[in-house]
Amino acid sequence: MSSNTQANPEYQLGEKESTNYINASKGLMSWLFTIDHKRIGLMYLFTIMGTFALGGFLALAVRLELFTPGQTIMGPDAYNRVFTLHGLVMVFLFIIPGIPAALGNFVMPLMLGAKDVAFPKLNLASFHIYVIGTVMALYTTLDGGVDTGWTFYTPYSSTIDSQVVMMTMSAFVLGFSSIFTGLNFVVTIHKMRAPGMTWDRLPLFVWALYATAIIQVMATPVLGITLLLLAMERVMGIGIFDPALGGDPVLFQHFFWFYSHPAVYIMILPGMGVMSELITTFSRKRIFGYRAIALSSIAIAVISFLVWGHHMFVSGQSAYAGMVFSFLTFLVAIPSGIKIINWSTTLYKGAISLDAPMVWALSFLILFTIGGLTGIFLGALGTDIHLHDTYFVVAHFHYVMMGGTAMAFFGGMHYWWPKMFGKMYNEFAARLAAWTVFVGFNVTFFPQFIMGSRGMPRRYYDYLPESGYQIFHQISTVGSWILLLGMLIMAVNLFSSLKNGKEASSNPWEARSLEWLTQSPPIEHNFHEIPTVVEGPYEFPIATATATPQGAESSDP
Amino acid sequence: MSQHDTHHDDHGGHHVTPLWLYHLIFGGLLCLTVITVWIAQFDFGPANTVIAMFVATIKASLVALFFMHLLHDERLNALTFGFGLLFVCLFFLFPLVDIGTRTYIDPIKDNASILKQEKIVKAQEVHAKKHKKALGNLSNLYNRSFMNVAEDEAEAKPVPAATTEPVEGDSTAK
Amino acid sequence: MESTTQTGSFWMPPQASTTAAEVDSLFDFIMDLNYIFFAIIFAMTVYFVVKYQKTDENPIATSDLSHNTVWEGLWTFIPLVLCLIVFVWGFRVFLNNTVAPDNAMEINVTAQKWSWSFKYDDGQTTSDLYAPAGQPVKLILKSKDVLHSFYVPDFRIKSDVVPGRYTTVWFEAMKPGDHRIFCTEYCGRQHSGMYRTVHVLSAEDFAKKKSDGFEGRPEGQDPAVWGKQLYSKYGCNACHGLEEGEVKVGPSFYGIYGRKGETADGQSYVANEEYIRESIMEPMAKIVKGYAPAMPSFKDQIGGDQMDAIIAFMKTLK
Amino acid sequence: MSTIITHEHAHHFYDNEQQASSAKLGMWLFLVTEVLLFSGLFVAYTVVKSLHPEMWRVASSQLDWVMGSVNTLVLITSSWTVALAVRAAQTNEKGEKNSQIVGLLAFTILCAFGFLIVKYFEYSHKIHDGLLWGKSYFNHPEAIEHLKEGIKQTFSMDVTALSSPEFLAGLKAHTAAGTHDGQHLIHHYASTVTYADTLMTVEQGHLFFGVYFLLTGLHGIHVVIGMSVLAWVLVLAQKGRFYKDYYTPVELGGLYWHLVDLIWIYLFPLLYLV
Repeated sequence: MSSNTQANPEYQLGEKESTNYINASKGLMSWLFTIDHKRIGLMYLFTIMGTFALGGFLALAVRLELFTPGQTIMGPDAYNRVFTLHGLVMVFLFIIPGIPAALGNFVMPLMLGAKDVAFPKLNLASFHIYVIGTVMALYTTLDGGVDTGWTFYTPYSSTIDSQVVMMTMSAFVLGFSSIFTGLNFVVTIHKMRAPGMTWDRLPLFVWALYATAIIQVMATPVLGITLLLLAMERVMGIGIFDPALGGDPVLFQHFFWFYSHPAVYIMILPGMGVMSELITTFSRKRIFGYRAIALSSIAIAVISFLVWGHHMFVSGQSAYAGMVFSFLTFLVAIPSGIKIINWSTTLYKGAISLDAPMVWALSFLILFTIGGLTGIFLGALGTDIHLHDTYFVVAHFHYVMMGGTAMAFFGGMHYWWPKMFGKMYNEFAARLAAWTVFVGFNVTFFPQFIMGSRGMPRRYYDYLPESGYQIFHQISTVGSWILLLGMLIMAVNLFSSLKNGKEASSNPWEARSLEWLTQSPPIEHNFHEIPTVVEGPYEFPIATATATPQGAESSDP
Repeated sequence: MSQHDTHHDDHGGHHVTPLWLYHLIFGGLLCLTVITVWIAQFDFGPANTVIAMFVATIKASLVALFFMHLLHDERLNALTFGFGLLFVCLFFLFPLVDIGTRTYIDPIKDNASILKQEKIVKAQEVHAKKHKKALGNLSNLYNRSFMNVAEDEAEAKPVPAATTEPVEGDSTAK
Repeated sequence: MESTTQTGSFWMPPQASTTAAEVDSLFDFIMDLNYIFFAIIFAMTVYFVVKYQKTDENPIATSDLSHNTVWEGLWTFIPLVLCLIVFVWGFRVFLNNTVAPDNAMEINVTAQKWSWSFKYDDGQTTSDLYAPAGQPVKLILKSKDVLHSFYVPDFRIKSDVVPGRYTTVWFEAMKPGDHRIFCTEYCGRQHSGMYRTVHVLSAEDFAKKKSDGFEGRPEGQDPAVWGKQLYSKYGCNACHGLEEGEVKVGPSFYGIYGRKGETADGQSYVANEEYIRESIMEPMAKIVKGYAPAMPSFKDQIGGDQMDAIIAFMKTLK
Repeated sequence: MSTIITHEHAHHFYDNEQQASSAKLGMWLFLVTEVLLFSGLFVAYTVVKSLHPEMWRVASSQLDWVMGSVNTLVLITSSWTVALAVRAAQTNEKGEKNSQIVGLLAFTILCAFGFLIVKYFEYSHKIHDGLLWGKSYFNHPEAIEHLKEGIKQTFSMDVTALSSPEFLAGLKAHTAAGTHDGQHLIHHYASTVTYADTLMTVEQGHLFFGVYFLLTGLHGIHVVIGMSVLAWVLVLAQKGRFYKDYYTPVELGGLYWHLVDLIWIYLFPLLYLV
């Protein structure tokens, strides 16, 4: 193609152009109706920060309520709505779109050496749908909210008197956003790669996004039909899930978890992708076992469809189904384990700098290891019976979701912040925030393992003073305040950097993938000429420290 | 361009299927539809569904391979579709495994059938006591097909004066 | 050993059933694996981070190591084997915990928002569970409304209670004592209040108490006082307050006896004995105007004595 | 590769080829999501059927297989014509009129319209007979009277004899059967097993019709969407947009329409015949 005939081997750093994607056009409309993937990524980023803050405050409220037995700050009805909303907001509004739609949208086309995603208008539509879904969810909350838990189990959800239909429709709409993002990414990764960008030269973040997108496309429609059936159950009284009408309530759980278990990997896989980028860049070393990490992403994506029944070990599903699901669950543990050990091994003989993104990455490594290992208890039938629906599960998935994905999200945000805005943040404050969050996280969630395995059920508004759970709840609540402190430091630091931050160079971390080839912030269409890639994304030179990312031949003039 | 895995000049929608093939496939689909309807008259027991699905799958394959060009299109598209069908199979597989094996280990037997049997046994007891004769009449109807009992018989009956018993009372109380 | 069974270990509550120890040994095995693997990864990470810090002497990596098939194969294979061991072990424990012995005593359990009721072979029902020590007990669970889950941490048993189906759990308690029952499937407003107690009695005490009636009126107690206990025992307090004009899900019991009012379909009622009895047994028959038809029936749960006591209690609320 | 490039590809693609192939892959992914969406209803179908096989047998014989067959033929024909429309676009030279494409698309849309008309008659028949979902099932005022008399005449037994608690509960819940079709159900089924089962069958028939209306309803919505898409393509075709190097919208619209046909190919035997 045209790029083949391009002869511009000289790669030059510096010489920033004054026009970039941020100041190329002005006005609110130029943002709301942009089809530039970078702008859409930023809009996602800020919306998602907002939803994360909302979900976070709900979590603080939950923790505060549990500080003492009995009523502390709210009654049971309010509590049930708050914890439900916390789950819904964090799952559907923060963590599922978090890394793919915000960071992925911004970075992925740059990493591929493409000028945009394959369907820019669809990308914008996907953002608009996300906003509509978010507004619907918030409206539902103001209109009375729902108290079903984010899982909407029937027949409770199909019989109680609350805004279930509206909330399911909100999740239904959000599902479309997720499907379109996934679809766009799959096509982009297949069709839009720069010359020379073969599958084994793809950055691992792109591999992870690819695996994620497969799940988004394959699983989300089932969530759609599940929620539709639930709504029909309420509106028309269809009865498929209602035993009083001849249906089977356990069937709803099959439907729900067919999506929602793979969705767990929609949440964690992109985080793993970010990890691979951070660990290599900050140890300045080639990743250990590139192929194993890339393929394990795909393996996780596929196996994730086979294990949903481990959410249903005590639901009354058959013992045979339990056995099969338990077995398959252990298979999915293996690829995750491979990733962890490979990241750890990548550090070996590297040149490690503990910049803020790396601190987040190391937090991920530790916390995700704990989260993953405690999953073994829940995959084994014998122990799961005892631990199911207790705080042990709550702690486990927070270690994976928050200790994993959220840490990766913040790490990635710090990593690409200079690329996004062309500004550096205060490094000390950023590290301080990361360490504070790490400490606060453990103080919050580790006690929950102990009280969980000692029998404290989840989704409880109240507990008995004599049960001995109170001290754990109190430690946990104090931990949530430390977490809040860390988050505040991070937010202040990042936002003040937009104004006062130092100018960032095009490649402040001396990383090796293509997004660092273009200037910071990038020009409007990413690259003037599509670069030609000649080597992998992690070829950190041993002899000398300078080279263009992926040996690319062309870039900004 | 060689880096783009799917760029081949002879592919990518440039394959034009000859007209006669479209007509042939259309004819085949019509025939298969007739076969499905015809074969549905016979009762093969549980195999009914299997046979119907087999014919439907042939029809669907014809549509997908020729009308939708999967046969000559980029392989990736066929792969995508096949991958989707794989997940559909999984979606069927596990709930059915669950529902089909609920009786296997659980010593209480099939939960659903317990409920059903309770109902049946109870109703049968009441029934057998009071209406032995009526039960005998049931067997007379055994071979009468659903369609045959149709309108004529039902329509012929006059609407009688309402007898007073609990059914009516309950339904109108509200 | 003795102390572990009484107060539990660091991670686990006391072991009160015959299968609890099995579950705990699997738990301990997995916990040991967790400690080992976490220690390995933590140590590796910290060691590498400290040792290979980027400094002026060490500005770039000293190795371009990209993979090592032997090592990678090894750390795929070893966890796989361990996982399979855990799987098989877990499944065996699960089977033992699921299939009740043939000689198990059967007790029917009914869950509804937000109370439990236990029905014994002689037809009497209780709101706490009474079980003999040293005898397998099989619980046959059913739900009247939504999903609940029957959980006794000390016995390590749990099963969802599904409307329209029966599920089972079984246990054999080792010695007399009291243990907590929780509901662990979210079931609405009073989910966290749906706890009851298992009273494990010695075989003789169990037989004696059973013939006396487990939850009969304690000798010499005032029926109204007992009625008040029943009021909280059956979870009436979740929906009906005792203060004047207090509105929860249903109307307050304050001054209920003799109250006159109107039902949702416009008929008038007087809250006499007959009305109260009907409201408890068939709550849908007369709905007080302005309230949702939300109350479950307590048929088969509240016996004649208890009903009298509850009415006696209501008469005192003025 | 194309020699005449007149259709301008979007800025971020190298060429038409890349753009067309991306669009098609995107479409296929979208079709996969549609298949998975429908698969949920098919799983519901299978599970409910396996829970209540007898009810299913009786209730499904209420559907009119002739109407189903007619609709199958109509959809297959439309699938054929839309395939021919795509071919017409593929073989059209630059600058030629698109009249063949327009004609074939118009015929396809006409078929879709015919499909909806047949569906309209089917639906109104079901609504008239009270063969509906959930609590709407058999919800006719004179239903109970009819039922009692029907039972008395057919089985020469007094209705009071049927006052088992289950029966009463069933009647209360669904205000069961009284129309002709309600009696059909009872007659047919009562003759095969026991009375208790008859009652359950009558009670639970709403599940079948719930699934029926969900499946055909969702499919019907897709038919309407497909019609709109094809109508849009038709308008573009009338403007002479499509020729052998640029016909992506025709092709994608065609793919969507084939999918609607594919789903019906399975729906038809599952609901009407088995």
